[in-house]
Amino acid sequence: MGFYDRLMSLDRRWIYLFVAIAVVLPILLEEFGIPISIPPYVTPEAKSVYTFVHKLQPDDVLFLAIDYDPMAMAELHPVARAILRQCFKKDVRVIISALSQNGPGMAEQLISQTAKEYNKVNGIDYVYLGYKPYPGIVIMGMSQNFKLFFPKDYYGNPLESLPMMRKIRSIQDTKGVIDVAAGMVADYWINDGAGRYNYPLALAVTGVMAADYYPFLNSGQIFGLVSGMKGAAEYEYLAEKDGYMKKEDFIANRSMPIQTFAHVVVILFIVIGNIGYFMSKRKKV
Amino acid sequence: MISYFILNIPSAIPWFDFNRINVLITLAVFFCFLLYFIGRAKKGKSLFIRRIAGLDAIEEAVGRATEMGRPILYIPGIEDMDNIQTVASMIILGNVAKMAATYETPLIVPICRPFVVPVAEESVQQGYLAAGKPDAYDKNSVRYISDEQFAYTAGVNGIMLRERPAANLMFGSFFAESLLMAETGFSTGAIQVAGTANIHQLPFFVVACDYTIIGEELYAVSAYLSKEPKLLGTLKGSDLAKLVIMIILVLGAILITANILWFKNWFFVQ
Amino acid sequence: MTLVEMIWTSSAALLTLFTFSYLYKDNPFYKFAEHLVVGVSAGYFAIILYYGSFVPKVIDTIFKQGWWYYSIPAALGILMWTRFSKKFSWISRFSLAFYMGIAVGVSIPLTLQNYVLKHLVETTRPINFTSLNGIWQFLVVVFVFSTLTYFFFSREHKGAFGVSAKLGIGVLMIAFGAGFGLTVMGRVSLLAERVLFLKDYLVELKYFLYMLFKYGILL
Amino acid sequence: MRREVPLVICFLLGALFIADYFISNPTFDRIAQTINQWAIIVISFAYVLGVANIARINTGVIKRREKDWVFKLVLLFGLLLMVILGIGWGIREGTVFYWVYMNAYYPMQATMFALLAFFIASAAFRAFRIRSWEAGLLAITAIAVMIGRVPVGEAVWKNFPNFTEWIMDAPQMAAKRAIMIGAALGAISTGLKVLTGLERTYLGGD
Repeated sequence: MGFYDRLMSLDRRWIYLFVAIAVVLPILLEEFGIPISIPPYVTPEAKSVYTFVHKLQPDDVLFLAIDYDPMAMAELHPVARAILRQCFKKDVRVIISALSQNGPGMAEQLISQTAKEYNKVNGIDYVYLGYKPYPGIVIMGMSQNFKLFFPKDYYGNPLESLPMMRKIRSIQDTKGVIDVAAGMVADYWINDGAGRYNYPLALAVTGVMAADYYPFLNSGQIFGLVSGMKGAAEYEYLAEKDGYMKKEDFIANRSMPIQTFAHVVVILFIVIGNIGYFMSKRKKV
Repeated sequence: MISYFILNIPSAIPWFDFNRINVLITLAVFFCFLLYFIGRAKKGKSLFIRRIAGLDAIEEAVGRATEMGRPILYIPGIEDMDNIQTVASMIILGNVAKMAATYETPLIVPICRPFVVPVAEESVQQGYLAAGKPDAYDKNSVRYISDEQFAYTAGVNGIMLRERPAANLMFGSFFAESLLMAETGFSTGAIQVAGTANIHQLPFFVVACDYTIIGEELYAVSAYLSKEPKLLGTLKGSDLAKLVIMIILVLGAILITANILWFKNWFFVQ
Repeated sequence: MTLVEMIWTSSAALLTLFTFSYLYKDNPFYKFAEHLVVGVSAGYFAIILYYGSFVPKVIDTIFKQGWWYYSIPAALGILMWTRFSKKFSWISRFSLAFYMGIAVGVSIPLTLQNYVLKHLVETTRPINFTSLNGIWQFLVVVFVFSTLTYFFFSREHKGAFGVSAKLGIGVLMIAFGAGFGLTVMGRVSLLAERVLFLKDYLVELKYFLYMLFKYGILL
Repeated sequence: MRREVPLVICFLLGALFIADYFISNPTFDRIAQTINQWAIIVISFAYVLGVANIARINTGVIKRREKDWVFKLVLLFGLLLMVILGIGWGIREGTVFYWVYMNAYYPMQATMFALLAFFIASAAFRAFRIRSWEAGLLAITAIAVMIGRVPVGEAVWKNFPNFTEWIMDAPQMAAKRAIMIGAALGAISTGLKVLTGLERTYLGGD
């Protein structure tokens, strides 16, 4: 077997090794005080989500759906955190649900942590509803009346006892919904939520899902889209420029070097594979 | 209690939601297309349907497994019966079971949702019955693994690594586990055929499997495999609907360029 | 960090390593982790469902709120258990049919509205060759059209029809390539999260052992 | 009775929910919503079937001392552990149930997911060979989008992000629309077949 044939049928464990190095190396560099940072290119679809929140007035109500579980935390926590920070800083009130099975505990941590930073109180500045199974049905329910599925909030307080919920009956009374989602909950929001009841909806989804939601963006079913870690980096970048957050709080932007390294490795392997393929073919001819 | 359902309804609210009349008409027209072609098929008129390449791939995979004397692994996706892809997958499963029974090749069906378990059992049993070998049906071929996506994936990968199926058939609604399964399947040397309408996972199946059935083909395969002429009629009906959609697409673009808006607006749903 | 916490975190770190070991090849450590997670997750879901759905929706509504008609679905659910008997297993079909009817009925009009009509309306845009945007818009119509021809089953892909279907395949391939390329990022962030977790664990472990050996104390 | 009654149930409920979509009467809506909730209840009973299936298959392996039977013990142990912990001490944060979830279940789950970073690389290496024009398009678009996703793209060519954006907006979106429309028609026709009883594989034999 010639060199090129061997190159083509390279044991996949070598590839695994190089991917591992690409991820570990930037982390080590940062550890030794050599951080690498590059400003992101801001896409219009991410910017429109940002601007939507940016234009909300104090006391407006935003519905934030945290529909992912700890699995997607790495990718989606940065943007969820940035949106919450932006709202709390502006005194925009937020209603939050968590319709992913393993998500409610994680969402609670995020919310209470961020709320503490800004001295916000559940029931007055924000309301955390928690989890109920079967998102499609729950979303339809919340669009009619929160009490259908959430007679009490996550902490067990009856909704009518919460000052913030006095004037708000359903999602239709809010300014709109931003759904941070991994998995098909986003489809339920499009179909059963915004599709049926006509309120503005934007999505922040994992990179893999993003491609699927461009058609909805184009058809106006959603007004904005933050896609994966890169979208989060864009969002953080915008939020930092307007003073909603500090550079030290960046999460997504810090992981971009890892991404760059890993992408380069994958591309290099594709190129190597093709070199092997063409060279071994030429020899045979 | 009953009062929960009886509401004071202002008489101004009509019973019928007139905003959605276009959906109703479209649905009715589509249904008529289907009925028309089913009727024609019933009368015995022959309907031409081109051979779908994915079908050959399934048969080839089953044949390979038989030759090698190793089992067939059938993975029906990770969603419940409320996803129609799972329904289509169950139909295909019934036919794969029939092939497996004919060749007496063992079949393994790992399941992610408990509610799918009885349906899969019925489909497999039905397949064995149709092949005339109801006694060859193994009660342990349908296995519930776990509801959790990655636990399910771990379980399925375990089956691939240790029971060494020679054919992996993946039809249904898949998410991130698609590539985890397909790469593991590749490393065990199995011939792999996959099909899903989940657009986000199609790239991974295309890259890692020997043959991929794309989107609507999944439903077409399920109709084709059942070999009942009247079910093939629905394929014709759905083709006609596609033709109409393509005409509307072109006509709509022309009309709207000529500033005639009512045509496009008619299809608009609030 | 207390000893108990250290043990918990260590088990998490070990299981992470066990799972990664599978990249090299199947081994007993991976087998252990795999079987453990399958068992634990099945138990986890059964319990979550018990508290999240069974208690509030069945027990509470029927017995606390006294809404007796909720015993109808409960009865249908119990009928599912007839599958344990060979003789009566056909009764479970009532429950299957009940659920299927609802699921299919809900999805049909919504699918038509959201996946057919909405996209049809949005694809029909004015054709305008004077701007770049207009040309792209025209191309989108052409691409959708040709990809739809690929999904035609009534005709062989030959002649002009075949050319259109071939273009459709090309469009599909571009879309799949784009979907693939877009995903790499998300997967890498997941890996990075795991690596960071292991790094943090090592730092904690070092500190813990240092305190333990130097001062003989458990914090 | 065995066939017809289920088919009638399926048809009636399907018709009810299709009608619900078009009917704007609130009382009707509420009835439909309630029945929709019932579906969740029915499914929750199926978990007993799932757990019974796990128990049957794994105890079988253990009894026959088949290969890897020790690991099946681990599996059953994990299952029992969670059920006992959950019923006995609850599932709130701070309970042992929660800790097992966070430290045994979650890291495994997250690591399985993270394996994809490796697999995506090996799959790309193997499959993105320019063997035919289709494979070429697939590989080249994938590389272009990958470059566009990281800041390297801008460094190479100022308009690179715009170019990848165009790929997402035009061909990518067109393909997805076509797949979506086609698959939706397939799903609707399969759905109608199920409702009208033309397709009844899921109900099994007589």
